[in-house]
Amino acid sequence: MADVITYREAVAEGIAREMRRDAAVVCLGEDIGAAGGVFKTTAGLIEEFGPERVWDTPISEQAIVGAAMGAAMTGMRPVAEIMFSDFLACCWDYLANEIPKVRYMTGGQVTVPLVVRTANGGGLGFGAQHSQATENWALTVPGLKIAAPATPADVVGMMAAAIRSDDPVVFFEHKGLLAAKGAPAPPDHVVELGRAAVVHEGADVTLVALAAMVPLALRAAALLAEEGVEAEVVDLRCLVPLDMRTVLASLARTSRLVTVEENPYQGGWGATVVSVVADEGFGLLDAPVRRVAGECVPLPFADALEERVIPTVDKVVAAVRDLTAY
Amino acid sequence: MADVITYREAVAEGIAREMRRDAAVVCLGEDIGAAGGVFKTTAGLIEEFGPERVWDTPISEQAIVGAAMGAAMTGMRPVAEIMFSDFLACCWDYLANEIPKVRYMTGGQVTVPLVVRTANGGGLGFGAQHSQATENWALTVPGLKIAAPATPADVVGMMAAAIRSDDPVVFFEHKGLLAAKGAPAPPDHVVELGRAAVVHEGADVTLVALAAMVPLALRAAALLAEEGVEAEVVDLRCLVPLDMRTVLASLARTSRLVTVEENPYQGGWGATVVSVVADEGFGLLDAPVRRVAGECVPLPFADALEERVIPTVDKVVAAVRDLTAY
Amino acid sequence: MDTADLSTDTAELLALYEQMVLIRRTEKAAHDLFLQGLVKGTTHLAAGHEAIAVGASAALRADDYVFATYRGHHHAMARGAGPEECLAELMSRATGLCGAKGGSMHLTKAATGMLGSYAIVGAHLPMAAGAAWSARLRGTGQIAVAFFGDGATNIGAFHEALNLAAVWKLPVLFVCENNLYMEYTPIADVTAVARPAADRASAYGIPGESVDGNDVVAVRETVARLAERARAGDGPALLEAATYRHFGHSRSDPAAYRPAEEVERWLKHDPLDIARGRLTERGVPAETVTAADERAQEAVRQAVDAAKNAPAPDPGDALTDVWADGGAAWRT
Amino acid sequence: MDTADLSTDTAELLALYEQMVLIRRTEKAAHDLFLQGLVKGTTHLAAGHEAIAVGASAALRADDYVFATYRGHHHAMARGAGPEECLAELMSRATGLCGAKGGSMHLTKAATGMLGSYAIVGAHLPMAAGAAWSARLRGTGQIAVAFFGDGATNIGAFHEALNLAAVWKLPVLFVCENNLYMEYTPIADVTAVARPAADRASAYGIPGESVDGNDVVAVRETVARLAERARAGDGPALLEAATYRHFGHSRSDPAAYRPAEEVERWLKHDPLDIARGRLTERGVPAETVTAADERAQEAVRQAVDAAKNAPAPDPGDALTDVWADGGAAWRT
Ligand SMILES: Cc1ncc(C[n+]2csc(CCOP(=O)(O)OP(=O)(O)O)c2C)c(N)n1
Ligand SMILES: Cc1ncc(C[n+]2csc(CCOP(=O)(O)OP(=O)(O)O)c2C)c(N)n1
Ligand SMILES: [Mg+2]
Ligand SMILES: [Mg+2]
Repeated sequence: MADVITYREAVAEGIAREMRRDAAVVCLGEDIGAAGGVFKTTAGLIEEFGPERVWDTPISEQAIVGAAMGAAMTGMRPVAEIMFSDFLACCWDYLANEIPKVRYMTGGQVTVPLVVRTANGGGLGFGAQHSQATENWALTVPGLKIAAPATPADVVGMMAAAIRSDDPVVFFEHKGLLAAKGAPAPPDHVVELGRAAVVHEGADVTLVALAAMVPLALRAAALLAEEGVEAEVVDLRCLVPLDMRTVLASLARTSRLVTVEENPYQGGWGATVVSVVADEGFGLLDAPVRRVAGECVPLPFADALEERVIPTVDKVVAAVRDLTAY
Repeated sequence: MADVITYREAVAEGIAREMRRDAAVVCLGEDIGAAGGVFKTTAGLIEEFGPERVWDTPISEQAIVGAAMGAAMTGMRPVAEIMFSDFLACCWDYLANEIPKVRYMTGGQVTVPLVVRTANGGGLGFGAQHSQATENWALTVPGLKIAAPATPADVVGMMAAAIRSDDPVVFFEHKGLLAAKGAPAPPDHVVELGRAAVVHEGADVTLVALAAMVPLALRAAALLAEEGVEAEVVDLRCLVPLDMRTVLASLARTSRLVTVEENPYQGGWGATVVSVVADEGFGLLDAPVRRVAGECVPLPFADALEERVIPTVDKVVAAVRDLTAY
Repeated sequence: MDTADLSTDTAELLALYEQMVLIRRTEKAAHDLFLQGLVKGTTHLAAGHEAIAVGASAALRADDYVFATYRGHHHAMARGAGPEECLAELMSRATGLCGAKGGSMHLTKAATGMLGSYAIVGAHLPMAAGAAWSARLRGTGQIAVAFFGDGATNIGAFHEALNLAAVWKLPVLFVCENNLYMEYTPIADVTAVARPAADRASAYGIPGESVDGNDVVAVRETVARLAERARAGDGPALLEAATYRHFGHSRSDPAAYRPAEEVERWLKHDPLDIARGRLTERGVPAETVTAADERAQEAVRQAVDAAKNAPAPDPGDALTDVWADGGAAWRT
Repeated sequence: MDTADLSTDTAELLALYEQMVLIRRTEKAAHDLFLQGLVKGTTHLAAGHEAIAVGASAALRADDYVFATYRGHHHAMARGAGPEECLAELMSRATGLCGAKGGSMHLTKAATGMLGSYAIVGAHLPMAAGAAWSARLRGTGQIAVAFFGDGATNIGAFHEALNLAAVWKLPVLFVCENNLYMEYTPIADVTAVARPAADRASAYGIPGESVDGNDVVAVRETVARLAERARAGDGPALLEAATYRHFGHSRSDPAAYRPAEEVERWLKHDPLDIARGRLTERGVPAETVTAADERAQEAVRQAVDAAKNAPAPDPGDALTDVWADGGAAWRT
């Protein structure tokens, strides 16, 4: 086993492990076969599993996700790729109205064990239509599980849990992390969906982050430590199930909360976290809650502009400084 | 002028006033012509303005909203109808990726003055795919204005503002209010977007509501008054621009906040309101913040089930009682 | 004459006829119950469309998959749902097909391969392609059939599903129930070709056929032929079945937008009449047909009573069945 | 020979040639700048597709509308954008066409009717229909043209736009640049018909034509004819222009998935060569052509320099231009 693997390799590895384990797992998406995916996150799959398990599709997001749904109802465990998470909008009916509702509206008759994987997030200068962090879109719809790993090992472990889940899972792979390296996942690694992780301990403030915001929060924590501020960093890992228990437990230690979100402030997931805290954790709070989130604008192309509108280490540090001064 | 008009009539009236004023205003949508719309919210338009200004479309939500966008870029002020707000998912790419972004990503070269009108909300036993309150979907996307009137006069006044706006507006007409009656709008009535209204004054708690939740909050306020609890009811009217100034001002008087939202708790708009309050209004709060929102499930068909999952007067009263006991 | 004396073919036709009458009676009951306020929300009745559901179902294997629309009562029943569980669903009873969570627009009987009724136009077409893909992957020889309206042919999902099904040579049939109208707008006003479904088949390089959708025998034969082709691995087909709805689009719509002459002409071309004519041609006595009518009528009468007497769902059920574990928890 | 001595036709052809060379040189510069790290994000170069943009533009009125894709540099330039403002946009300069907010995928020059480059496949097709609808409503005689790839023919928006345009008889042309591949997958592997665009025209009852997309004269003539038809009120048309991209799909993709023989064949069928051939046929001396080449080369050299020297955008600009009032405020 390699010493480290990339997040990108972990995606393919995570899928491959499940395909080896379960013949019902099949993949479909644009350019995922011979091309190995435009992000190379399906590299090697067609070579190992052949074209009967790895299917190239037309540019037809509705057909991709709709077909995955039909297959999931009838005994398969499809893993559908939507190339960029922005394009979830092109098949939103399936994510919003069909997949999360069919079990409920049939009184439990139909189950859809599928995974929709997608490359999420910005910071790479891809502009307004290829850079969004859209995990908050999925959060508006009850009935979807939402996974967004931050490390290669979590990618593998959460992919296993997602594919084995009998519920539909939207799996956000962060474009900004694809080249990031980390420890490989041990054999049979499964990370249960809905378990947040305290990835850095600290007594002064809780930073709640997701995906690419986790390493960013960790860098902020390191800087803050130099100033004597001990930040605890919680990697949520999933938005649904949302592990509020871990967040509230951390808050009980720190009494201060900052969410670090890439999605825009308006309608962002941090708002839901904060609203639970403002209700159930009100008595724990010693200071206002702050959200470091994307600005409420489309994402601009130029680095200098993009940097201005997405969270940065500096913005997180500044928000924490502000709060600890409260 | 009639003594009272229905919310339904107000929609057609609001559109007609603008069509009379401005030849650039044209309507398109499914069954909006001779049929007058499935909710009769475009009744009379084709008779008054003819088929060159009121266009029946195929069942092609992408074409409807996409064509509206193209027309808006080129000198028209289209008013597109998406029959049920659930179907926004069928043209979500336009609402999420195209319309709200094109001005920004072209550096301000292109402007899209259009309105997408849609029937929103539940309580009528239409089941999982025809009952959702989807205003929170729109809130996840910067670049859309979001209007959701609660009274006939506001329908007319906000429709005028929406159609005259040079920005794209998603206009949510609540199905549960269509038959509701109210004072007609005076001539030339315009309600500026982004101005919340305090529709009932009270010193003990602020209820922030939208659309059909406004009369519900008012009924709750009436019941609470009998118990000696004075609830202030804020009708947000718009989610974007979001009138936090009015909310915070009310909170300064009451020190307690309950949001009343029809959309699901997870990812609901109340979370954004609460997160602003938990930051900027933290010092004003004397008690936890509570959100009365839809349960995080698809909407069930049967009345007895639907009642269980959407906000009711009883749930609002219970939430307020709880808080005032804090 | 006892039905045992009929030739197999004729006995089968009589059975199909009786099934159609059962559906018609159930639809009529649904309409009456709606007007009485016992059915909430909405209904989209398929009275007039019975031959398509019954004829197609007769041509399918028991394990084939069917996907229908909000106008789907006939498909649920043709795939084995009884009038009681259907009406109970419409009447918000716990004994309804979907436990009263679905309602009229979402009748589903997964146990018999009727995988749902979908209320967003066209959304189920890719799903049917996916079920066919699954059958192909599992090598079961099953096929999938998606029924949809003429109006659905103009939505994007139609195009994507057809192309995918053709490229992947999936065993799926797309059956359009062309009743000439979307809700209130004539389909011809909003569609670029005369036959909204069949005239699009060439864009996917697949067969596009038309059939009299009110003739249960013609439907059965055509679907059987296309199903065999699909099962043999020759790929999907598009079938356009001409029909007409007897009621309005939904609820109590009087369908005043339809010319009287057109309505009259179509009511004369009724699927039950056509089947009855065929039975008569084959020498089935009038009493035998009437007996079938009466059995259906009685079955529906009993179903209405039973549904009326069935219990309402427990409000607590509103919080079950989101997840496969039966629950609805979205957070810890 | 001075260009003033050429016949009008030949002078125009020479001008089109020079425009194509200018685009080719700009694309080459963009590629080099990307490899040097001076262009961030991504590029989708249209080298090889020049004749479609230049030929079509030459057939349009100055006030017609054009909608393009992320592979849209050639369309922006054919509609009058200069190499400097294009390259400045790619290089994140304040002087870029979109103030560096758009980037390579979103070149737009609204002032000359080039209403944008859209990076979600197929999304702009309904917009073009809408612009044509607007022209019809305003009675201006304008038309709209949407350019898109072969891969876009399989997405739902394509179907919806084409049907709407046909039903409403809109003055819009849909021009497919069929370069045989979506990103890395051959279009034939995922499309049910041989000609992904032209073979779909019959599903909308509109003309579907093919043209050699590398022959600027053929493109201009065909577009002129279809444009005239559209302007006369005879409705939309679908044109499929065969072409090939010289670079990979995007960024530094080496396009290794394309057979060498295929690449070679297409590189020999280069739009610049074809135009040069036609100029020679018409007796234009080699020096005249070379002079055009050199002018283009020099213009691009200067554009690169100017773009390199242009200022970066002010970070504060990130918070402008969301709303028509110029701002970005979403709350009070
Ligand atoms: C995507 C979408 N758009 C609009 C509707 C509203 N709607 C419901 S039924 C219907 C007409 C459908 O016509 P058709 O497909 O011909 O089926 P029919 O009702 O005639 O059986 C419409 C427009 C919908 N349910 N879904
Ligand atoms: C809806 C959508 N799906 C997928 C993509 C990713 N994507 C970008 S370009 C492309 C290939 C497009 O092929 P084609 O239409 O032939 O145009 P070409 O790039 O060859 O000019 C794909 C799949 C996208 N941008 N939008
Ligand atoms: Mg119809
Ligand atoms: Mg291509």
